[in-house]
Amino acid sequence: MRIPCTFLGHARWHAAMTRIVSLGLLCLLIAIPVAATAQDDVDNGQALLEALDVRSFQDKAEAINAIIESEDERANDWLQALLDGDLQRHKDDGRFVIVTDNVGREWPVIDALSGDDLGEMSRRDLARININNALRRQLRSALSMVELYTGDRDERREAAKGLIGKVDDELSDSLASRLENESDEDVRHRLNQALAVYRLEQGDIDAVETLAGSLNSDVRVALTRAADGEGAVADAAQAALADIEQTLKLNRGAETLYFGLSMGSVLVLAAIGLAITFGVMGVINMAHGELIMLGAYSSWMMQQLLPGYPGIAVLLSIPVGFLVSALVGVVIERSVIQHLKGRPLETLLATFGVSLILQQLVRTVVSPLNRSVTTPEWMSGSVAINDALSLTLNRLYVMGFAVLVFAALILVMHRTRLGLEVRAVTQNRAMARSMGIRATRVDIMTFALGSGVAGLAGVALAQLTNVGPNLGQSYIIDSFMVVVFGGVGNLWGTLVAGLSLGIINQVLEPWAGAVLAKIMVLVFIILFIQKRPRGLFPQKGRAAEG
Amino acid sequence: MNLWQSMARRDRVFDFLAPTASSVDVRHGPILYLEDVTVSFDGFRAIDNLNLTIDDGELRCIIGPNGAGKTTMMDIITGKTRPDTGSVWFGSRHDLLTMNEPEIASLGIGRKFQKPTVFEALTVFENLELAMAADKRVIPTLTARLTGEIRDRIDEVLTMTGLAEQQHALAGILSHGQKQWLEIGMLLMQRPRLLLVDEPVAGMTEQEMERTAELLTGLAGKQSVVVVEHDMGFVRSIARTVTVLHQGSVLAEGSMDQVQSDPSVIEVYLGESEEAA
Amino acid sequence: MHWLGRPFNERSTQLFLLVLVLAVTLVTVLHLAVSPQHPLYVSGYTVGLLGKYLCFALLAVAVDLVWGYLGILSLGHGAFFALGGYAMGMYLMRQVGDRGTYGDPVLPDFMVFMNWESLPWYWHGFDMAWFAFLMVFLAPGALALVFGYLAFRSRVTGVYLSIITQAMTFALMLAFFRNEMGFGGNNGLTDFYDILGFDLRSNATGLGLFIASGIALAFGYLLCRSIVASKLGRVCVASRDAEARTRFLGYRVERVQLFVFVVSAMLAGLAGALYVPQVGIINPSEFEPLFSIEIVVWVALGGRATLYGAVIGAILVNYAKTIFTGVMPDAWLFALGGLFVISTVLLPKGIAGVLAHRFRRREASNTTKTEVPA
Amino acid sequence: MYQRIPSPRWLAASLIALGVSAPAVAQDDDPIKVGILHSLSGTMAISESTLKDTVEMLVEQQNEAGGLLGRELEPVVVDPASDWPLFAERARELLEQEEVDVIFGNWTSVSRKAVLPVMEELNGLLFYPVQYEGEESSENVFYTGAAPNQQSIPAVNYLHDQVGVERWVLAGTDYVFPRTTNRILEAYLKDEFGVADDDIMVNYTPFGHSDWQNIVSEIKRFGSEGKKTAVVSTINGDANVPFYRELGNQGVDAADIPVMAFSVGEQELSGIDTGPLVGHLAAWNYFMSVDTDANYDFIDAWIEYNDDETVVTNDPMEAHYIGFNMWTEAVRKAGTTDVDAVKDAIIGVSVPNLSGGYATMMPNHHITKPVMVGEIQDNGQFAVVWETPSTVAGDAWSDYLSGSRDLIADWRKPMECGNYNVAEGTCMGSNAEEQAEEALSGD
Repeated sequence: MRIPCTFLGHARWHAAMTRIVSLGLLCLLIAIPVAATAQDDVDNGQALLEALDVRSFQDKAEAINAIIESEDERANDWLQALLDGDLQRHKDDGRFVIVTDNVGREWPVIDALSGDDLGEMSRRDLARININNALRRQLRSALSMVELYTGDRDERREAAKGLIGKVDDELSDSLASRLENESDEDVRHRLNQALAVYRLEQGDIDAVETLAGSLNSDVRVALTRAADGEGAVADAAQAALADIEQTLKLNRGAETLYFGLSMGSVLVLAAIGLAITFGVMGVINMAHGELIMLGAYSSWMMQQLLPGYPGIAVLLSIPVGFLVSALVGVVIERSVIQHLKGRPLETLLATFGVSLILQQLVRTVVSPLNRSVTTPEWMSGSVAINDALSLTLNRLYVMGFAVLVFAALILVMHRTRLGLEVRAVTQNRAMARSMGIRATRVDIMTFALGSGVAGLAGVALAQLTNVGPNLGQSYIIDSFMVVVFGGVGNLWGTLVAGLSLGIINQVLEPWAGAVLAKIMVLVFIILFIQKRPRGLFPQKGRAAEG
Repeated sequence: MNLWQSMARRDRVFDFLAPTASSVDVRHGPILYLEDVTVSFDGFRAIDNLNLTIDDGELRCIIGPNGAGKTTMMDIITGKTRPDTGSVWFGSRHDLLTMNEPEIASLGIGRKFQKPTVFEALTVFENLELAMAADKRVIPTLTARLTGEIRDRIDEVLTMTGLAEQQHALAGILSHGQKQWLEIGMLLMQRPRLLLVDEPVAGMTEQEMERTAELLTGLAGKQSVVVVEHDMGFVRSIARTVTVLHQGSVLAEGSMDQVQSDPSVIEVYLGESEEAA
Repeated sequence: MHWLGRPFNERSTQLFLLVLVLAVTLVTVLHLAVSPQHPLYVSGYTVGLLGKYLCFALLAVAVDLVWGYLGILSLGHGAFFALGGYAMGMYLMRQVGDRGTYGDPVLPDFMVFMNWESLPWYWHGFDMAWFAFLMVFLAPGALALVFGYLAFRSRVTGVYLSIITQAMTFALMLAFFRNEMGFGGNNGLTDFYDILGFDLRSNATGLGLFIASGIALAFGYLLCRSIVASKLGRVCVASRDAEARTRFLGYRVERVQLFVFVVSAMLAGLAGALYVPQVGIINPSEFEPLFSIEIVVWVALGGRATLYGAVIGAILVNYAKTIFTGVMPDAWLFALGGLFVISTVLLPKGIAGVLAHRFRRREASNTTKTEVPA
Repeated sequence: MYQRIPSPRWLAASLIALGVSAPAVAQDDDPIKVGILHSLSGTMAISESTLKDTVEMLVEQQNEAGGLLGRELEPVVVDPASDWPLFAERARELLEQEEVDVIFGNWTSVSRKAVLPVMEELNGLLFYPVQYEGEESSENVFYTGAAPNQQSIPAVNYLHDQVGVERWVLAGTDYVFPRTTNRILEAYLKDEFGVADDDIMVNYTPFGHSDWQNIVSEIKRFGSEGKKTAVVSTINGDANVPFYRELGNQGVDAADIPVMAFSVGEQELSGIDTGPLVGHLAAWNYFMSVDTDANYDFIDAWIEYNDDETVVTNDPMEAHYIGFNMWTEAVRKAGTTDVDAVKDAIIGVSVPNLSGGYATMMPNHHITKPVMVGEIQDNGQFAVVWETPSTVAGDAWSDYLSGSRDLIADWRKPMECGNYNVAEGTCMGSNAEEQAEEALSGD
């Protein structure tokens, strides 16, 4: 097959990449016998790779094209290795190797030409063949042009999408022919757009027809260029642009809403546990943030225990995170809080002390540095609603998670014995006692529940932000704001408060800036509390008497 | 104990018990009107269009089973609770519904709580000092000094409440009965036109009760007194007019005997009251 | 003003003043009269350190006034402290004049290289000492007045008040971090030269500031005592323990609270103003909620509603901090955290609780008890 | 860390705090005291504690090599606990109580600013190892980290010349370093490349900012106008993880919109899953991946010292390595640890850096450094893709800021001025005063 080498793809190849890796490894296995038998390939290959080992990136680009054109079976692996920075050269004997694992000081390598396993080499003896972003892009596009012909539906679609705005005379023909025997509608559509952009540049007015309504940024760029000109084409382009802008506005609104909701759901997750401990027991748990942190750390711990299975680790860390935080919660309740019954301000101070201790504990036991938590494949990236609006997956998951947790809590509170007892104790402790409810037990259970939920929040946050000793600090104040704003002891209040604060914040941010937006929200809450000291949904009963 | 006997004489009035020259207009008789007052908490009608008038200098007893709305009524008069409908007038000049607690208090309405609430972290003496009628704005309070006359006044109340020995003790360590007396004493220091007294003899010994009865009856005439009490014996010993509250509204009104002979009262109330007595 | 004199006949106050005066004079003597080689010599470094402690002690007294006697747990007093500090910092900044790096006669260095072409309006007047020193009280006072008016009027109390005071200081921290605010952003104000014409880098000035802090602490203590010992002080305690009852006695509780809150804020501001020239920098980290909560713990450990307890607590904790961060840094947060727990769970009356007993017997008439239902 | 501190310091510390001190009269056989002023607790401990270990390691190595001037080196460690006023206090303690001969320390600009007056008052010697915003040159401070012209300017040149960037997003945390850097860059981009105003987007976020959705999508929009766009990031520490995560998830690929970071090094990367970040850029004067024997030796020593295969090295560590060697070199040259003598001797001293070149101390107390651009790899390392042909001398006063265009610093006699205005031919501000005072007090 012929791959046009002047062509520089401009697209996101993530989906494609992973497949290439596997594909590459596959070819590797096939390649070995081939290479072993055909001696001349080795020299030829050596020459090809020699060309790569130069300083200037332009020359490297040439060398890469040479490799592609050579149609050598090993081309795929070489390029892949080059892309990953694993293609290296031995400083002394100058032979090319592919590093299979570049961690530590001694690296296992295989021969780039023969594919023989060469054991380990010291990183001191190896010089890697550098590439930069330009080359990386060239490599990816080159590798992925294959996809347009051989790849499956999604890959072809990605590839086709990448072609928009990149088509030149040479390519247009091969694409036209490709279009003939392309079955999939969507791929055809994109190929058409790609060609239309090309034709538009040639001043073909019908092209505008094809492009109208597309939200693809490259299409928009092409239209804007066309619109600058004079005559019918320009007018048509301007018209097309106008209604594209309209749709974009709508999309932007939807996007902001999504951002607000996702931020809101994070706030809700962080605050909901507090709503329970604070609302039900009237306990100001300043260590709540650190319970969140522990949840996040248990998420990291699970990944350490299950290297290579981030997905499973994340799922497992949900129960684990809950348990860890719940246990710590119980310890706090037994050791500190039970001694401070009915003295909320004291619990505030004591638990703050606990939070300091927990932080420092993590610093000394684990490390003061942030820990890296890998996002599993199925949680990274985003789902494209259209070319202009795409929702980030990890946040979608967090939203869903928040909804689940909330629903679960509502159930626990209204459908279970515990919930009943909890509500009884909230309304009137003495009365509940006299009715044979063991208030202390309820306290422990409640606090464990609240803490556990904090742990869940931590598990979710581990997918969004730092896992470090300061994680808790950055959420404690926000959590309190949400609870107080929503009305203490009222789960629905917390939900509404969290989501609305999230949205307010995201709406303000674009024009006020992140800092001012946050300040405004704080001031707003302070003033709101003056107006309604008991929050959005005030609650009667013991807990309300702060 | 001759001061004690002298106190027992109804005609004799301590100068400090003399009503303050307040702006209360009682030319048209009653010092307190409640008209069609209604309050409900979450649908439950604690007070159900209640009508009540207290004449100047009257001593009124209010009785009624639990939940009849006695305490709620006091909350309304003292501005702690706002009614949903109705009007509450102090004399014919002051609409109490437009005022907050301190304003109402400074008009001369004193209240003694059901559960004795004194300032436990302060001494008996200090409790009375705070209660005393005076300029209660911030700066005057800051610069206020303990003049001889104030001391005398406090001493008098101390003697008559029998707390002279404990005057430097913290109120927190007083017995229940003593707290009741201290609170009554604080009430006296306020020189109110109208005293609202909620279950004054709860947890008192027989003898303490008598003293209380003496005191309250002694006040009447010069000041209006409203007593809410469960103890029928006590009520009988002081009562002139009795009002029976039931489910937030007046069930019957009149002398003890009239009330007791009232069938509706007997039905809803007396059975229970016998036990109470 | 007889009420100001009242504390002088309290034993606790006399004792406190005596100790304070002795300590300050001792340090002064050891610093001036003893030769640097002598083991008893007190170095400029130590004088600065002690001066800092005295400022913190004053701050603690201010917090104790509102928490101990009024029952208002403010988690935002660091904000008043910092505002007073900034007022002083702005004065010191203007004193630099054209000696700044860029030699601009008016603009402070950070404004020059942040491209401010002219002095923002709120910086005017701070070149005059009297104005700046007035602001030291007015700025925190005004904030306390507005915040307190809103909060107390709508009867926001207890935990809610604590949390919104925390929100207040947090918001202010974010605000002062912003460089557009014109307070030097994260770097804050630093690199001062002289105060009232005295070179800040000379030991003599250091000693002067130390003594000034001592006097300020004495003044603050006396002021608080005289409020506490007055009838108003009793009203405070009354409203702390039975707010409704106090209202029924005819006291405007919210106004009492507001008055005391503002006084306390001004004292905190004074503390901040003396703190800044001694440590040589003021920046938004003083607004951090952690700092405000730390102050409360000084008071809790020392013993609430006994002003001298606050002083003891402040000095002890900060002394401990100096040692720990010097010797075993990792242990510091453990120790501090432990202090929080212990002082609340095991020592509800604080260190002074024990001492307090004796004084209370003697002065049952004009001092009050330490038990505070929070 | 506990066992490393000899217990007598307990006593010492408490005595100090008690105000009692026994200053040692320096004899020639006494050890030379090396003060270390890095936060070991609090938020900055993350970055600074490793620098403290670095200096301790260097001191250890020096002692094994026979010390200095035949005397032992003794590290004196204090903890300013990430608390800026405490930095000043600790610096004073080091100089007045401990009487150290030199101090290696500080990370944040604010802490340096807090320490500066103390250094000048007590005539101390401070080596500051972190890249910073410039606009400063103190007689008593030696800046071994990069000045703006040793990091941001070359990095922007790379983006413009090699990557062909035409639109610029300047995103930073809201504090002095990003503010100044971005102001310099804005001026530079306009003057040098004639970039239009609406081709530059500036954005500031608070410390530890964690919700980047809006900003990243703005960046995407800004970058979708058809011109090649890059982000120049001065985002600080903790805020980076959520930022890069959001970039990855919103599909901003290094190939489309590369991010050039000035505050993200190997240590920061160790807390990030670098998988999605491959190809994003950082500009430093040193990378752990630099392929020289000197570097490998340093790394190995560091690994031995921590007894941990996974530890990383970074740019500020190299800065301390250079600074420490320059100081020892200068002490040998001067034959004494006397501050004034060392200050004079150190100017012009050259020592090898870790990337195979030499670093020289300039008269403005800044040093010469190579500037490298590295691309993030999936193993948490950077691969150097570009390097300045020769080393660049640090410039204390930026030529692109109106206030400092005419200022230069030269601490050699006779000028001896940190901010000499070439236009007016005078030494501005404080230093002039001080010299006058010194002249009067006659020392």
